[in-house]
Amino acid sequence: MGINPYTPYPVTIKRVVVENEDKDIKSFELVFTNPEHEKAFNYLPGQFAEISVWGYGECPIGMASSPTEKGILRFTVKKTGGVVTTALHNLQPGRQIGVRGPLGNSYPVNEIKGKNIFIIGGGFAFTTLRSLLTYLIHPDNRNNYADITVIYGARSPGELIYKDEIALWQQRDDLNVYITVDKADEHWDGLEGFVPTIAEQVIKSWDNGVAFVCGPPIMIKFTIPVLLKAGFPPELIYTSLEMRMKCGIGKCGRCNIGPKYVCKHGPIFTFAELQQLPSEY
Amino acid sequence: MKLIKKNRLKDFLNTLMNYYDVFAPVLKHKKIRFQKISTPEEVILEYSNTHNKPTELFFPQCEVLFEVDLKENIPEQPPKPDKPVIVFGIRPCDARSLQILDKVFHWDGVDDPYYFARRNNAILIVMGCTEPRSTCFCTSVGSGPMDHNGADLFLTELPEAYAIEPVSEKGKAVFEQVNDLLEDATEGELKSLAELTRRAEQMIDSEVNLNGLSDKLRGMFDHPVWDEFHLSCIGCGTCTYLCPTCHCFDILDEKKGNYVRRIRFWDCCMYPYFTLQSSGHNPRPTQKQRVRQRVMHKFQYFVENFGEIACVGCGRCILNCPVNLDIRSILKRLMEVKG
Amino acid sequence: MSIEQNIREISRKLLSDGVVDLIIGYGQGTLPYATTPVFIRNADDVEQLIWNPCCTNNLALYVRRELEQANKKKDARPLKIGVVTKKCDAKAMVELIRENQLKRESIVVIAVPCSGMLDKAKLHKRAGDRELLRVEVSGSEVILAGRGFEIKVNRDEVLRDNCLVCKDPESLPIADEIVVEKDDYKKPYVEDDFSDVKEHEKLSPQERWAVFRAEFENCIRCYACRNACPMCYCSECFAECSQPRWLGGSVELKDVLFFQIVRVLHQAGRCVDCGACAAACPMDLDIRKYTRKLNYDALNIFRFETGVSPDDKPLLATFSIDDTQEFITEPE
Amino acid sequence: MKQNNKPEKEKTHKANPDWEPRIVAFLCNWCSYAGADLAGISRLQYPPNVRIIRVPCSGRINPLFVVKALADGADGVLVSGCHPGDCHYISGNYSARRKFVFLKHFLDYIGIEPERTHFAWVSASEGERFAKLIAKVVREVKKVGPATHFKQDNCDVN
Repeated sequence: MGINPYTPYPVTIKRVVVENEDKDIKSFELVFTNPEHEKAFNYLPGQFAEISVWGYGECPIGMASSPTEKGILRFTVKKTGGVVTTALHNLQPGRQIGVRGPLGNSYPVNEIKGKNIFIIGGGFAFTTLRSLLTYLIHPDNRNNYADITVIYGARSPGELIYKDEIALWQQRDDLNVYITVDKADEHWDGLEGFVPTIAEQVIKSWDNGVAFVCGPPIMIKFTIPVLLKAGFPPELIYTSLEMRMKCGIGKCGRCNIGPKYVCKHGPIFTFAELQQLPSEY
Repeated sequence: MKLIKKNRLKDFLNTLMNYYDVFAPVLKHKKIRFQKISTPEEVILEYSNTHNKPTELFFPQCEVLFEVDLKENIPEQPPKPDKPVIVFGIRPCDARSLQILDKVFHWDGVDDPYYFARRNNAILIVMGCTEPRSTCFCTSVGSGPMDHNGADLFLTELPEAYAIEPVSEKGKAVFEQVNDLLEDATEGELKSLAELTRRAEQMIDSEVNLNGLSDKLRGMFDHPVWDEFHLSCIGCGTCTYLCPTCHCFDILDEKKGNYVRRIRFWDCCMYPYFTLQSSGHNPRPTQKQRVRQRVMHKFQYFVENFGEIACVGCGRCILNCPVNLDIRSILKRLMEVKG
Repeated sequence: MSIEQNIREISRKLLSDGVVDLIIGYGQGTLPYATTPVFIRNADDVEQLIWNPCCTNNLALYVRRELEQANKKKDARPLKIGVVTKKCDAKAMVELIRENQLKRESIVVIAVPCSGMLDKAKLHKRAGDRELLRVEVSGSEVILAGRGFEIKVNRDEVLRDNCLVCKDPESLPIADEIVVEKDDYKKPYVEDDFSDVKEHEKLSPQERWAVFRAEFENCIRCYACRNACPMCYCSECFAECSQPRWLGGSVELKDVLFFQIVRVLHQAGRCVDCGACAAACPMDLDIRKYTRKLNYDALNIFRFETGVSPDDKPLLATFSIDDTQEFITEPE
Repeated sequence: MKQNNKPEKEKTHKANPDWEPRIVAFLCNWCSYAGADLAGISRLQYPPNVRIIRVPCSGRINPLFVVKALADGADGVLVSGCHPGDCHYISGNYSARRKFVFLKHFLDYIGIEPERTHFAWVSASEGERFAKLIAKVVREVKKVGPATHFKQDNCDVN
């Protein structure tokens, strides 16, 4: 981070990809205007940054790219109806915006070496999991981890994001990839069923695994019991929380859950940590 | 310790104004608040405490974080203050609140540049409280009317003079600058100083026992007692906007032509919009949750993160709450109930 | 029996007979010139209810809020609320009924003969801005006491301005239970000729703006005026609307004045002049000076007064084809 | 603050007879906007000081719009709708009329000169009336000069 933690780095939008059928999820690929800034922007999967659209403000978005992807920063943003995401969705490649970060903690990519990895995602929340997966399967890193299983689902085939990459992942023989949709259409030949159901079929035992669960609250709510039943200790189930954030550095005071600030102590929490916190999120 | 005679106080302030921008309590539109003075005559000396919090000098209600010229696209910070500042007449409770804010704005070594640009540039001349108000409860939160903590220089009003004590290195430097105006204290004056200090502490009669409160609160998030307090709360921001330790803020862009400025301004946990997410989800949709957040933040969460209560007992929220929802009553009730 | 005992007796009966689920009234405050709203659900707790000349808060806003929250719950029995009501609370409830925010049958109005409420700012001023430790009212006298002083002031002189112009505070536009006990003090009544408004209008526009600006540039945007106002019930206030964002976040002149102008304007034909906004303001801003202009116009142009009858439509929800045209610009 | 530096033109307006006011006009879609259109088609001359905002009905005008225009730097505001009795939505302009009388008087009361706020009725066939109206509004606003009410000379923000 720069000297002033409130000042974003100027970046340029290089590419915009519409990710879903509803066209309300877009990926933005950004390049730094100043190469010095890129060097300073050291991040790990799971961290987030504040994206600035000048004149509209900032919003916190998890990084979808992996630090192993040099030269590019990718954010996948859903148009929620908020001021900034709406403005961002109207921007074309070439436009200059700002990025402030990296902020928050990250997935424990070093602590989980040697373990079996379970990545479980639902809908649009797959973004930082994509970062994690891309990091793990990078040739420099892949050997540090044992089996990697990906379970990813969306409401319908059109709502799955990163479709091109999913196809590549499915071709790899060092990944177990399960892609599911809540409701199939006539062209869909993959799995059909909710993520927790698929997880229950796939994950039979803990087996020195660590799980990363991101998705809509209802999906998380039903997936965690599946993992606990399979024998996962709560300390090895990770999830990423969302809160309204402004400063991103633990000062503006709105993203706390009990004494924990999501922007600072999070956004990644283990299920064990969440059990200690009031249910106010 | 030395003395400055009351009739020389004007010279004292004039001397300071040669070297510093001096901020002192003045009367502005019916209320006493800190402002930069241009003559010593503006200074109000007969005050129990200022209406507005003096922390607004360091963390103003609204400030510009940076500006962007859209043609250049490079954020530019506003200039930093150059002349050192003296805050004259700040009360011990408020000086203490600055130490609390220091912790927030320096959390984990991430310094807030705007706050510290002002903070490091300022010298606090603290005025001991010889006439505390009935709503003051500083002694309950680990301070007192003559608390020297956080002061650079400490002043106590005696019948005919002010006792003046340098506390910090910065304070000593100022002490030297005004040395010509100072006199040694007589035995009698020293005695009356000790007497005044004792008397001031005795005068604080609204003691709230907070022993063990933060530990107790840790298990009380879901306690039914929280159903009581919020009923009369109208959800305005008076308590937080006047509280010297409240520091929540919001950030917003304002655009004018080709310029965008990003400002930050006080926000308030009593407002429903404070935590509203753009998806429409609000983790604290009810006033009950918001009142609980305010109390828990000050008396439990803050203690957990910084080892200290985020309340200095200045009583501003008590004096100004439109519905007389008294924080002391809430605390007493929390101490009473079974955890 | 005192008014206070009378209120308790009525409340106890309403609760124990199951007529109401909740009584909203005034309870003992912690400052000598303040009371605090209390919410009583149990007949045994009615002793908490008090009555004195410091019952300044307008309770209508709580009534509206409680009913709204209760109605959100599915399958719940409709809530019925007993309200300790003085004239300005009753007027506010009348307006809320007119605006479909309250149902008349959801409330039981405990009508209290009010003899005017004390003005906090006036008390402080009379005490020379020294701290007040005791405020005692007996008949037409108010004793103000603090460290090393005790002064007696005439009660007439420390009443709120809006109480002075309140006509017949004992006759309420809506009432169910009547508190028959009376105060031995009769508050003076000054006929409201809006002379203050007319006087202000004599100033030049520049002078008027200077007065307005000097007052409201001190606003800290805490929204106490809005939140204390029984008529400010919008679920999304223009001040917090983000799309579009009508006003910035600063306390610069443009933002605070814009907020105040629009908030006051929203009271056109609605303000019941209960003084809650001014009493709540921590900066003691004279908000009434401006809401009174709206009331003056409502009376002057439309012969309209708020809080009279719950059956009429709100002033601005209706029109007449003969409404005034005098302000319309005609091209020459 | 850069954007707080007043443009030269405003600083010197008193001495500058060339000052032209900026006026925001809210025109109802069915009458006044069509009237403005007609004025244009008929090549009637009227001062170019107005920025027109088309609204469905004068009843759509929230007084907040008018205050916002003034706060954001308009020197004058005009709201124009159908003549009473001619509203496309039957009674929108009658409701508007009640709001506007409060608005106009209130703005006057706080010191925003009545010359700055105008409410008028112009029908679709009254191109000439529209041109005359604009001329009058511009004349009136010129009488009172640039609006400085919401300008912060001594910006508190540091």
